[in-house]
Amino acid sequence: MGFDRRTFIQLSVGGTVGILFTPVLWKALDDVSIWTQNWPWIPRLKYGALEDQPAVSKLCDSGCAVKVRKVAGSAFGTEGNEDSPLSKGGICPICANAVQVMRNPNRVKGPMKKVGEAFEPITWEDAKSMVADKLAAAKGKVAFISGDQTGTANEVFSGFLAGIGSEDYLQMPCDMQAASRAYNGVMGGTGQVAYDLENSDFVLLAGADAMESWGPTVANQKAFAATHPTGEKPTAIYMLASPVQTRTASVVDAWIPVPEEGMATFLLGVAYHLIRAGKYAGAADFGSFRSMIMDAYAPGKVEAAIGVKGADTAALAKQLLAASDPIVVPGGTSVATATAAFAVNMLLGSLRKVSEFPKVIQSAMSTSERMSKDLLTWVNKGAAPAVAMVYEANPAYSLPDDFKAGFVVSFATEWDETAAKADLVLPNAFTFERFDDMQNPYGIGKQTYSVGVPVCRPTLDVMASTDFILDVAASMGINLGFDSFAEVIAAKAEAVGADFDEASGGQYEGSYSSARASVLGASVLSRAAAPVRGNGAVVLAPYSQLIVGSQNVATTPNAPCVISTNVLKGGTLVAMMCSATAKKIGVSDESKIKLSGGNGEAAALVKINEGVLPGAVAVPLGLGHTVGDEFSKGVGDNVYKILTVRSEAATGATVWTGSTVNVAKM
Amino acid sequence: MHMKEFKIKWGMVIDIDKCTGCGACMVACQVENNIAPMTKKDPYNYVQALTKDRDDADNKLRTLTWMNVYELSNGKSFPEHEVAYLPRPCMQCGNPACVPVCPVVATDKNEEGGIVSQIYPRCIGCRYCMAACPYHARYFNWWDPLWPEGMDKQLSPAVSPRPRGVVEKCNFCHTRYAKAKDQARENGEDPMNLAEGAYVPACAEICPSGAITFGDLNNPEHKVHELAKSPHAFRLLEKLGLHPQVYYMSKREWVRKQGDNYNAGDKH
Amino acid sequence: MDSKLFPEGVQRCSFGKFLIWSCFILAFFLWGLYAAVLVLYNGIGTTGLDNYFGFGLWITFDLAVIALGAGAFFTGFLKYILKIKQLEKIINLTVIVGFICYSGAMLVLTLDIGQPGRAWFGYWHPNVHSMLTEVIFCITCYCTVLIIEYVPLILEQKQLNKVPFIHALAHNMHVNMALFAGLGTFLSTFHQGSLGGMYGVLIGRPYAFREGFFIWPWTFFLFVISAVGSGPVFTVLVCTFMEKLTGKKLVEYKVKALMGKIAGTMLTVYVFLKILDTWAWATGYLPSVGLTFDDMFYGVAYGKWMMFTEIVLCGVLPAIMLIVPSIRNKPALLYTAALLDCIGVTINRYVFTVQTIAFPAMPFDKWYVYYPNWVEWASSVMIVAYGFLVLSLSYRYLPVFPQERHLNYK
Amino acid sequence: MEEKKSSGRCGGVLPFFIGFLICCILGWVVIPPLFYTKVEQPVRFSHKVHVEGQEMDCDSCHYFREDGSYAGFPSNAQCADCHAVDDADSVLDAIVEKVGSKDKIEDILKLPVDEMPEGLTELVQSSDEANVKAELEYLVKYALQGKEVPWLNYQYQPDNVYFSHKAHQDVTFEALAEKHVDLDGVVDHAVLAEGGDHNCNLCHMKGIETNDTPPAFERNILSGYSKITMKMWQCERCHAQMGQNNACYVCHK
Repeated sequence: MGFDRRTFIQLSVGGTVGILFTPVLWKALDDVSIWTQNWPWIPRLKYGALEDQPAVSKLCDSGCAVKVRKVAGSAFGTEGNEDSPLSKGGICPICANAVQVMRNPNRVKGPMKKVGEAFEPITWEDAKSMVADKLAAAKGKVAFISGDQTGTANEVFSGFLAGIGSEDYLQMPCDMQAASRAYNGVMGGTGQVAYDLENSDFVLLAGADAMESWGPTVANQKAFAATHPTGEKPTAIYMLASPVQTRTASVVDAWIPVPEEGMATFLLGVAYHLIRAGKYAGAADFGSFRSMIMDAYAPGKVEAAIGVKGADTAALAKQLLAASDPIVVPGGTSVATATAAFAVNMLLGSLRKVSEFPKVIQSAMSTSERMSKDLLTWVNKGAAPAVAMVYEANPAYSLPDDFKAGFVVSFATEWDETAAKADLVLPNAFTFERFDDMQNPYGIGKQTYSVGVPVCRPTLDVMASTDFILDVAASMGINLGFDSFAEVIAAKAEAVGADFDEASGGQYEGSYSSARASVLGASVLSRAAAPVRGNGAVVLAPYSQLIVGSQNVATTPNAPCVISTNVLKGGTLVAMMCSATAKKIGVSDESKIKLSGGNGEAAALVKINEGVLPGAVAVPLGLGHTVGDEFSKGVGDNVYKILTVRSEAATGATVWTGSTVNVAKM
Repeated sequence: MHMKEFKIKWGMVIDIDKCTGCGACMVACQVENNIAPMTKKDPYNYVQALTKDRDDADNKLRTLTWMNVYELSNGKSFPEHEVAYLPRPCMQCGNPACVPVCPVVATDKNEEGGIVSQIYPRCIGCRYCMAACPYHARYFNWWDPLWPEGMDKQLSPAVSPRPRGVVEKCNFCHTRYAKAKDQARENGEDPMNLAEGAYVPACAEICPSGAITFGDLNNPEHKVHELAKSPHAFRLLEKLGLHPQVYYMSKREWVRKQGDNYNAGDKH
Repeated sequence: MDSKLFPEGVQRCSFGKFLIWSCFILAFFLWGLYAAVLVLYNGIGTTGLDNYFGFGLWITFDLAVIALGAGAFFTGFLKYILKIKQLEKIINLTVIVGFICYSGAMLVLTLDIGQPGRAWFGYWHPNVHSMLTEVIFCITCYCTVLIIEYVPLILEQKQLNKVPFIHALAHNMHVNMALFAGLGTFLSTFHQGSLGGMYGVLIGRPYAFREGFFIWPWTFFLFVISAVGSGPVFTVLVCTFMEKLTGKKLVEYKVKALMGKIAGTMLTVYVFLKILDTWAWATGYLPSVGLTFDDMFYGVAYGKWMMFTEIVLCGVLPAIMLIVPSIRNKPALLYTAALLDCIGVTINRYVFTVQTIAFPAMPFDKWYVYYPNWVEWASSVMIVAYGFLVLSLSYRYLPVFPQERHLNYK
Repeated sequence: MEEKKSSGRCGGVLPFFIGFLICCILGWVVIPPLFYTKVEQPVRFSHKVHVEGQEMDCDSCHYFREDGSYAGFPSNAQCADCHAVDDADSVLDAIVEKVGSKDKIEDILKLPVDEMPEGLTELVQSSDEANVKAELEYLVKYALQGKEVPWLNYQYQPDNVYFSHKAHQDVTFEALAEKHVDLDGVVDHAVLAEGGDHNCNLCHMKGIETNDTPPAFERNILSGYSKITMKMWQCERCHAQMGQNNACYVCHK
């Protein structure tokens, strides 16, 4: 018989059965499933020895003491540093993501100069000579803007600035500045006010969002944790006075709704009860202070001015008096508020300070000198330097008003608004790739010094800005006494008395001393303390969350899915207000609104939150970047731009408390 | 449903009165467990380019947040309003709803320590376990993990990266447990009797306000042993009988009341 | 041109006409196919599902078609086991419908699981405690059974049947069909139940959790009965739809009425038990976990109206209409009742799939509403289109309806 | 009809068996090898030279770290104990000079040894040709350029497996023997019969420790696994018999 249809069928049936009797099918099936476990496009892990290297992470404003976790010598994460008083094992959400920021493709890959609208790479050598020439030509019309509050880097820069004959060393606006100007300026003290939260049994946070965005947040949280041991009786009472129920408010023992612009008034209202209770402060102007308080800050007047009941301030004062070691912590950039808070602390006999560490570059500015100059006042006076250098700061983004300069040099590590605007971008080495230090982060209770050494080899063509400036200084014949920042750090560590070695950095812990202020600042307070409000529909209550970012650092790669929908929803920022406010301006949950004030406007979604002072709208700072990676660029709107800057009476400090906005439905 | 008993029961006690909701734990968790940042574009997949973008973090129902912080409100109006934050890892239930439903034994509760395992190479992605878990502790890989260029240069060696199409969840940073046991062996100690702190998950380790206490619930030498018995301690949805190994505590009654349903009128 | 292939002594529309019809269906099919490719290549991220709604349209669709496909096993059971002669006039159709529903459901499932390459793990690493394992077993096995039941019908195609071998094969298969029918009944009953069990065992999901008998929660039995209470009439609807489409009488009305009667009886039993179950759940179980009946519903999407539509409008009402002969025997009313019946069971599957997981068990959590996106719709439509194609081809070339000849051309 | 049937019977069987046979041969003999491709180790590392020649101990390269983890493959740093490269840059410059471009550094290996720059050849320690070649390869491709060697692991396990050498270091042949563990299909009988004080051979390739030219790594074309990658059932069998837990998280991550 020939090869007919049936033979064929038989053949194939036999074949099928045959193949089933071999491993082929089953093996293939198994291998396919294993293939799905190790798809080629899924990254493989690299293995090797694990190690933790102590380092300082200066991403967040106060800086975190961290340990960089490495495998086979390459970093993959961070963890807290138990040995550091700043960390005690904890880290803030920004620094928890530090390594991912370091590997972010948004890093500036190398020195760049602006040509027309675009940037072109140049060599470091050319950059140095270019900067040197520009500075020589500028003839001292040079400004330096620094966002670094604690680093010895400031000594290098300010010393250099002095060398080329300029005094325009400007610090980005910060609470530290307000405190410094209040204590060192208004009250005639010397040093840096310290808040010993660890040992206080009563803490009044006057607008200071201590566990989220004020001061050394991690240290603050640790202090809070220590005084509130899990499962035991708290050993301290924490209170927060603020217009918004912030993260801090969720854990403190009591929240007192007080408008930001009324904080000074509120504190003086408390002072009233203290003085009535016979409290005295050994200051030259105590008499005038006393009489000012007595006639201008009686409970009735305070309530009329800021709506806080006399009974509440009285009760609060009572607790302060009862406490053995109470402390009042001011927040915000208002010098008046800081002064008022310090005055109250003096009445309570609990005003403390830490003294500055000795300088290692003699021509450099001291911390208090750095803090004395007000950036925005300088800007609004129409300053236009020939050259402006920006370090660890993003003024183009976070200043309500723009600054002008003939030639802008940005030391940005990542592309940001300022870098994009700059004529020359000289990428600073990342905080793990350079020597850096933190001296007395503002808010800390005792002298603290931490040094970080480079723990990661730079993968990009970057350079520590400090070394760059030292080189430029050398080329311009300005002698700062050091050739490299490593030497500066070593000298600093020695001057401080820290146990320092080139491999693992080092640290130093000192103590505080009780502060001596010559005056309580009555003359200033009498003019500056009264609340000033704009005439818009609602008062802005801007708040910060580290997870969103800081003045200088944009939202980090792993942060977006952590950001709450009460802050940001579907790419639009959320404006929180209590139902009363919503009713008043005729909006409701989810309604889309536009807030206009200051130099701009911001789109927002309404979210009813009964934890916001009536008449106020709580909005998050740190969103709405126009330059950056996909995690921050074009996400929400920039609230800094709708703030109204004003100059505080008597103190001359630029503040934006009491900023108001008009609300339009969209 | 009988409950497996274990000599060691790893558990957490989370003090809600100390959690500020800062989110450090959520970030640390993502870094430790190789959870990729959410990126819209997939440069390697052209078919993707033809259609809609992948999700970014705006879509909170598509995120991979093993540790997730919920915001609680007492529902009162100004000024009586109060707020609290509740971090929610996997509850590692004693009587898990997710384990018995898995058709392929990709998830199980069978190891000493009582941590509910999730084996990615076994998971077929049917998502039945997600439907079963009332805590929403389980997450699905809707897209392939994709790190921005260079960010995956070094991942955490502790956890295997997951492909799309499988379910994942918090496992108390289990590899840290394995490592702690190896360390104990190296030191000549008993790996089955680890000292407090020898094994701590990333979230508990990093928490700046010390809200998370971690340890062996069965071990009297570990803090959690006592804390779990505190009058202020409670567990989420206890009435459903899942017996979580994660405890919460709060001195505020309104917070405790939100740990379970009381609408049928019965008292707490 | 293809008239040689037609069943004995019947007429069919022209090939051209048929071609146009097929292309029309094919268009939908291809649209769905595109969606399916996206799902397989890009992942399930392309759908509207999310971490709160891991189950959605697809699973609802599966459960619904499987329930409606139940006509196959139940009719088979009645005809072959209980020897109800009448039913042979429609049995072929029930088999085809069943086959379409089950094969369709399996196609959707391969899309629905995140790792299709590992689908076979269900057999290799089974978890015997999981209702889903049972479902995987039974559905795949039963689908094979349906193929075995479908094959002889194909072999009876006029031309094929001329081959003696095939003829003999078909004949022998017919002879042993009772065996497969029995097997099918067993398998089918189980997985219909297991599908219900899947939800009943969810201790974490108060909306679905049920006490039960031995290892089977009540939903297990409710799903079985609701399936047999709706499957048969679905076949009737399909049959009627084909009659309208082709303008021929395919099955005599008495058979349809009989199917209606059968379904009606089962439906009555079901509705009775369903009401009991709901009552016990609302007054017994829910309070025991601190919840109230009202907590289970929310807004329009998850409103009470759905439950009442399901149980009263699409449960009690059709049940009555089907068991009362005078109503049942009026075609219009029979079809209405059938329709309501099928809608009812579909709603039931929907709420058990979606509302179950939508209910926020944690008091501080909230309800979310789930919307399927076009990808899910398209892929589901693909299955429907696939069904239409199979049915069209079967009708055109296979002797599906034994009565067609004498009902139309005496 | 009748006739057809009969022919059907007798004719039907033969083609069936032919088909059956063909596929069996295909399935058992022809196809299986196609699942694997042979890949050579990046460097021809000779255990023989190091162990017998230089009398090095196993734990000079393979040892436990302080945290209890195991250092399986040596890093350049360890190799440098003997194969030290003090001034890599100058050597590299010399090479570049020879080959003309930075990107063609490895071309130097194509040249005969005596044409290579002094700085390079003086680093070489072995004498016989094959070893010199291997050593040069290591120096040029890895040591000098500061790259780690991507050794291929015959016992490769995927990232989802957590294997603790520490937990297995006490699994001695004696222990297995007294527990009468049946490792059929898991461990080669010869290995068990032989015994020894090192238990490495239980899982690792027998005789590799004295091997001169490392065998090729057989990679599965689909899964990428090594041909001798231990499968889960093998781990489980031993665990079960040794009274060890087989819970998922004992080995997975």
